[in-house]
Amino acid sequence: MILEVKELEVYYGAIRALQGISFQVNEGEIVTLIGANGAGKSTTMRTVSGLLQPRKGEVVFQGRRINRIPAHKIVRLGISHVPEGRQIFPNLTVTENLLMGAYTRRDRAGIKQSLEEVMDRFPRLRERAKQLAGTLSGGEQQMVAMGRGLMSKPKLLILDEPSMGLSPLLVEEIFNIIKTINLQGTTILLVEQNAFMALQVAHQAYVLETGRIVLSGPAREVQANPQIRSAYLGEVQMVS
Amino acid sequence: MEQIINGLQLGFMYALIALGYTMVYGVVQLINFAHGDVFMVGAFVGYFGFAVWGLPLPLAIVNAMVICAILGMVIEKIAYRPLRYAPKIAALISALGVSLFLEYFSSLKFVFGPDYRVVPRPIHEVHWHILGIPITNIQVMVIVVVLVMLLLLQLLIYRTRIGMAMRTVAVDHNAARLMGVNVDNTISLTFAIGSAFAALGGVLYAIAYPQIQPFMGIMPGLKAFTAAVLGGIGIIPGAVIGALIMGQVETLTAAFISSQLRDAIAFAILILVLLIRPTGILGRSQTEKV
Amino acid sequence: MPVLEVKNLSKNFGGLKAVNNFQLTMEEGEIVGLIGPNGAGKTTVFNLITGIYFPSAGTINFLGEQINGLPPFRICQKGIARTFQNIRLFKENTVLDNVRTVFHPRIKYGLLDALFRTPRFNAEEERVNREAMEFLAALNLADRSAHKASGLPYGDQRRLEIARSLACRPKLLILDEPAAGMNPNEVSRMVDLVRMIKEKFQLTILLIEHQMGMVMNLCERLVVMDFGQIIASGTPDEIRNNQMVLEAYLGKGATVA
Amino acid sequence: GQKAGQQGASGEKVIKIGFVAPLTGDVKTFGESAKKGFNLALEQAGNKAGDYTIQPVIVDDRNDATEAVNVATKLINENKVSAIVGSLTSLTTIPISELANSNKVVEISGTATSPKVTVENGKRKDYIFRACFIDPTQGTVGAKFALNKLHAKTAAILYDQGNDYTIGLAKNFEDAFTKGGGKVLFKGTYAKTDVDFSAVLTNIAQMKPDILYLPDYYQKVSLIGKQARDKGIKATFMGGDGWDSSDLDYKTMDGGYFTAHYSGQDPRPEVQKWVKDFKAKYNSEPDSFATLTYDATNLLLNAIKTANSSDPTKIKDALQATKGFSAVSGSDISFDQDGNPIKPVTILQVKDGKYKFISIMK
Amino acid sequence: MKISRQTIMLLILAAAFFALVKGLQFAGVLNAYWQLVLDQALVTVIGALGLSLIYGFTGQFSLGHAAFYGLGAYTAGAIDIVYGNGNIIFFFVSILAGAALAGLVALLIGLPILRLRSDYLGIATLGFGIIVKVGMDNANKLIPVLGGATGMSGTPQTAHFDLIFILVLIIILLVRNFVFSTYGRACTSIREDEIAADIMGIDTTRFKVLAFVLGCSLAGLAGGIYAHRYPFLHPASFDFLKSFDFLLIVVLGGLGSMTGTIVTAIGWGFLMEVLRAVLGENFIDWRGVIYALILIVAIILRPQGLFSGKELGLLLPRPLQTGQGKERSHAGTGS
Ligand SMILES: Nc1ncnc2c1ncn2[C@@H]1O[C@H](COP(=O)(O)OP(=O)(O)OP(=O)(O)O)[C@@H](O)[C@H]1O
Ligand SMILES: Nc1ncnc2c1ncn2[C@@H]1O[C@H](COP(=O)(O)OP(=O)(O)OP(=O)(O)O)[C@@H](O)[C@H]1O
Ligand SMILES: CC(C)C[C@H](N)C(=O)O
Ligand SMILES: [Mg+2]
Ligand SMILES: [Mg+2]
Repeated sequence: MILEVKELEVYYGAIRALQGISFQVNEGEIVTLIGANGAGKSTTMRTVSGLLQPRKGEVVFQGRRINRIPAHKIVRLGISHVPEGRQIFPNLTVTENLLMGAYTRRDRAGIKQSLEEVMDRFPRLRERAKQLAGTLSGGEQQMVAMGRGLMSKPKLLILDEPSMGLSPLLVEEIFNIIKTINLQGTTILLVEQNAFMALQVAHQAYVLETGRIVLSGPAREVQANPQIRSAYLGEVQMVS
Repeated sequence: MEQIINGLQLGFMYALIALGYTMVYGVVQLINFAHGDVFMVGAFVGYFGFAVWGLPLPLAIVNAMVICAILGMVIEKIAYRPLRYAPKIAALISALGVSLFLEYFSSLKFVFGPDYRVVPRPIHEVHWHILGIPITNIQVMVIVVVLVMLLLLQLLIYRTRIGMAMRTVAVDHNAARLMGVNVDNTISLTFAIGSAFAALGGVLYAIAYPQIQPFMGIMPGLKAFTAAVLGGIGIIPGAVIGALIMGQVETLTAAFISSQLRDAIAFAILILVLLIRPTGILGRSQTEKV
Repeated sequence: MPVLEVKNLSKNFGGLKAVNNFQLTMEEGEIVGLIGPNGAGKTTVFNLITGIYFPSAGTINFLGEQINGLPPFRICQKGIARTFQNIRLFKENTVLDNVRTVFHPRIKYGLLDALFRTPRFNAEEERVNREAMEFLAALNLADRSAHKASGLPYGDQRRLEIARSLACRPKLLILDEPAAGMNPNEVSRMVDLVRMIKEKFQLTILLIEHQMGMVMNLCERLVVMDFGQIIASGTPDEIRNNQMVLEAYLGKGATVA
Repeated sequence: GQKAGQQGASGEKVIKIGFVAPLTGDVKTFGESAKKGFNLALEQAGNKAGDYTIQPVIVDDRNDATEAVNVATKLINENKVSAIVGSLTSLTTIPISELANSNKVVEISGTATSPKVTVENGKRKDYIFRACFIDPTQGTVGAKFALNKLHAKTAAILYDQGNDYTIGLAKNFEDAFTKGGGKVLFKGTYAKTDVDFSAVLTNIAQMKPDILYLPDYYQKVSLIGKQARDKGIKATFMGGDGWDSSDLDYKTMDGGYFTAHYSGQDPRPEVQKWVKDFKAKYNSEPDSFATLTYDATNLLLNAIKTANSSDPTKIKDALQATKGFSAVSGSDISFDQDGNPIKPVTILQVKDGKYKFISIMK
Repeated sequence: MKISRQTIMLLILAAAFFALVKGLQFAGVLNAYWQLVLDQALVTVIGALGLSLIYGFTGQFSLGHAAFYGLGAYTAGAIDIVYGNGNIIFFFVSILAGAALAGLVALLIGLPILRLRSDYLGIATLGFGIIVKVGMDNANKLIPVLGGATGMSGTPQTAHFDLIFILVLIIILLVRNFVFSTYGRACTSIREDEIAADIMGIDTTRFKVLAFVLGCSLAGLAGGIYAHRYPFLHPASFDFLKSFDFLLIVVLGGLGSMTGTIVTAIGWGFLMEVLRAVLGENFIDWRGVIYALILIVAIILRPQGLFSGKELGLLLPRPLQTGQGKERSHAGTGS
């Protein structure tokens, strides 16, 4: 078990966004959290990566309690969080954004190699290497954010809605990348609106509703759950 | 010709203050109104160093820079950090408060006192004629310091890890944290460097215009800030360009039109430049992507 | 007469041709989908139509009148309203005020009426309140009218954006990824919603969306862009089977939709 | 000041006197000096004038016109003073004089030199007096001295555009200098906050005037003087009473002349005693702010004694009738019809780190 | 015309305040000095409401407000000195002229510079303020009565509490009516998101200029009253530090809150004089220090300002009949 979250309660002011959430991520797995808008998925991710402090509960990473450690130190422990809404650095070039992802690393040669790998994975970014990231299109920005997350060679990669706003082709590609990274040994915690795709790549799944986990289990089982099918997978998928 | 030199001297003086101003703005987007007053404290500490305690000049300067760096960090911690996630204007008001505090506190008797102090020249002034242009060693010193500062800042911000960190903190604290950047330290360091530069500026200023008093920072601070805006605030070379323009405009107005109008014309030019380039001379256009 | 007629539209950013020789004609009552890979130039087309950017070349006619070169607020007043890819509400204002604000061009009292609260002011304000509440009710937001816009959940914010643009009383409504970040179930509700408002307010709709579930269901006609240019257009079925579109945009997963 | 002059608790008679000065803000130094003069005068008088015990009320105007009106209103209406000593600069003294005069409270300023302090639109404010000569007197005398004693032919003038004191001096110096056959080659200005004067000084250097007239306070002229010499200006510096401070940069200003109210080297016992007493109490040389405020306070105390009343109208009449009063800044003082003291102007020279007495001029 | 319950309550509150002041005057508690402080604070309320319109409601950062205050003061003062001489009619004529001139200048300067954004606009308006100050310093060269750097004295002292109070009340009502109308909504939408407002059909330039002109006119009006309450006008009273005073008031009161602006303007007006009274002669040097500390502490404790976007019920418009129960929405912010 690489990550364990226990009885997490998180507040925004007086609003209790998480009402006691527990889940586990095993090494080498892809674990997905799905749930409607505002269910608390991003809040959970932010708490794991140290951006938010829980009022109750704890976060344990590789056997070490990390929920009192500041975010910038958690990165060094090997957690990389690709936040929701492409929080890229608009005033930095694409390359600089990617290099920021390796901020905690010191191995120049290794960084260079990682940069090449990311550029290979997203050829569009190589084309735009010198463009300021702020002027990229939405989808291009999402690629920067993903690429940046990979640059730190994390043990646990947290992806918050990586497919948001991407073209179908890219969504597919993103999920392929997720699978590849996972196969190469990175554990992944994935939050997705696109529950359909997420459940296909994930090993384990947790379903969140208004700050609580209402269902969990192997992704296949969750996918097969009729309630989940109607609530999250929608009928639209079936139309054509 | 001589007037151009006069303008250059004034311009480089403004640049000395504007550089720190613009750097802090670039990272925290705060018009740090207290910058001019840290500059004043720097001038006083420098003065005490070489004129009262008898330190050699370089040591006096370093001493002033260190003390102001600490002062800058303390100010940030007490007055700005609690407001980091409040609306921008709140920190600006706090900065105004800090500025007034430094001015009035410094003029208390047991601090610096209200007196105007004459600053003895710690070095002999030497007049040179280079290619027929009269210039003094003090002017040369100021110019060299500004150019070195400019170079150092550029290197720091674009070539170092801490510079990268500063540039990311400038846009998004959380995203920077997720990259492993210690946001608090980065901002502290930014204030320390900015304040140390203000102190350096203060000491040189006191040598060039040898008189100091607790309210001396207001006008140079305002002018330097204006220069920074003129050049494009947050952009390091912009501060120097803006300052040089301000220096020229003021000097030429005083020399050939009327010194009564010098501030008026300087600010009129600022407004005109902004109308043509709304984010200053080197400022990037702010077209927001919708 | 076509509602919208875009001819030879181009926009360059420095050396980049974000939109290149774009054409589009829309008849009244149509729903047209604009799709294409990320960075293809779709949002830029919207920004050109709504006046945020000046075209580098080309013309845009709305109801037979040339509108390119007009400032955005005039274009809106002529009857084009839009939503934004990244939500842009008047955050600190109430939900109701977000909607009431856009009534402004059609309000029939003057500054003096407002300053002195004349009967005309009172009557007109009452009308505005009533109608604004109707828009909110249509989008299921009536019970949120007194909340701060920024306090709404994401989905509500998307719908408030739509309510606000409807209150502009547009002929042409432009939606930039209205279903972004929604799960399939929510997407299908958005489809119903768009259908409903189209009927209710007699709109012509131009839509950008990456959720194929939405586009294919809703649109009668699709235009596909890549690298600033139109690479295909036609009915959803034609597009689904277009080899170029499959390669550039849909990918193999297209079978899903 | 209607109910002024109440009986004190113990039955003795009390008169309240207000003192206004800039005790905070950027000219706080001036105010502090003046306050020393005021306090020393009261102390030496044993806090008494005639039968009256003096109750001072000291307030700060921060050298700000709005604040000046506030504190004057406070002194007059809340503290109910009979008379006010102050303020220092004309900027704040003019508004105070308006209020004092219309409320029939006596005001005497030690240092406010603008004619407008006592006369507005040709009308004398009856209750207002001062202990210093006005700008026209000083400027004119300075010009005469330059022409007649220094045999100067040309002059340049540099003054603060925002300070009526320097404006007044500059204007009157220019008028008198031109009338007397001299030529003013250049008249330039700067702002209070300026520190770099190189542009104008470069222009002046090329004109080679005999005199550079610098009618500002000691700090400013020290700074300008330094830069002027750096620019190679050889002219003789001249100025006004604003120079009179031990904080003047004697080295830079060496050889310069200025018009002053008195000379510290004047052997008159009043002067020597004053300098000695001041040194004994404050351990520093008195400057002109202290001296003139001291004189102003003494003039007022003298009038209260003469009138032996706390009624401002009677005090005012007694002040106006002052005859042969021996002050530090003049031995035989009386007031003209505008409330200005009639006394000679002293010319001093800055020489070898000291002020050298040169002459007395009418 | 129906007068809303809010308006009536507001008038009652105003009458109560008025009666209180009169009572204190009568009891001799409120002497001429504290009366002056109160009057000055009320004048500041008008000017601060002006900046509140510009910055608090429309989001246009102005650091040059005192320039318009000064323009109004000089205009009104000069007109009354030259033509009026203390006649009450000329009081009104001259203060309106002051407001009008300030508004006109605001229009001329606002049209070009309101295109600038946030800090750039701030610095441009600051620069404009400095230009006006230089103009005032030299105004006597064109119009001798203005006095230039030596100040202008002798303005008729026509203004007194009753008059000022009524003017303040009228201004509060007018500003409230403006804010809670389609004009106010247009202004706040610009504050929130200028691009979105533009695209939603709001002529942003027009409203930015409108708010700026109205706000600056209020500053001019306040200046005119000031000139009739203080016998001496000096350019130094209208420099950029004075502009900061207005800014402090509007921010500490809470952006987008009239209540906050009014309360803070009055409190701030008293602060310096209360400090004077408390510190006495011996600690007066500490006044500036304590003032600065209060400022820092206040903003740290309440970064959103005293009333951030909230209004006293009395300043709200009539509740809406939305069929959704009690509706208290208004142009400021939601509940
Ligand atoms: N900064 C904040 N301040 C106050 N409330 C917040 C904040 N961020 C989130 N919330 C609230 O916390 C709850 C959980 O939000 P969260 O962003 O974690 O949801 P989510 O599941 O990630 O939804 P989405 O699909 O929209 O990203 C929501 O009710 C939201 O309104
Ligand atoms: N203001 C700008 N300056 C420079 N380049 C820009 C600007 N706006 C857009 N671009 C570029 O134009 C291209 C088209 O962008 P646009 O936002 O229109 O894409 P899009 O089709 O909407 O993509 P997405 O589906 O990801 O939103 C992109 O490459 C983008 O980088
Ligand atoms: C010397 C100063 C304190 C005052 C000066 N005489 C004035 O009237 O302004
Ligand atoms: Mg989320
Ligand atoms: Mg787009």
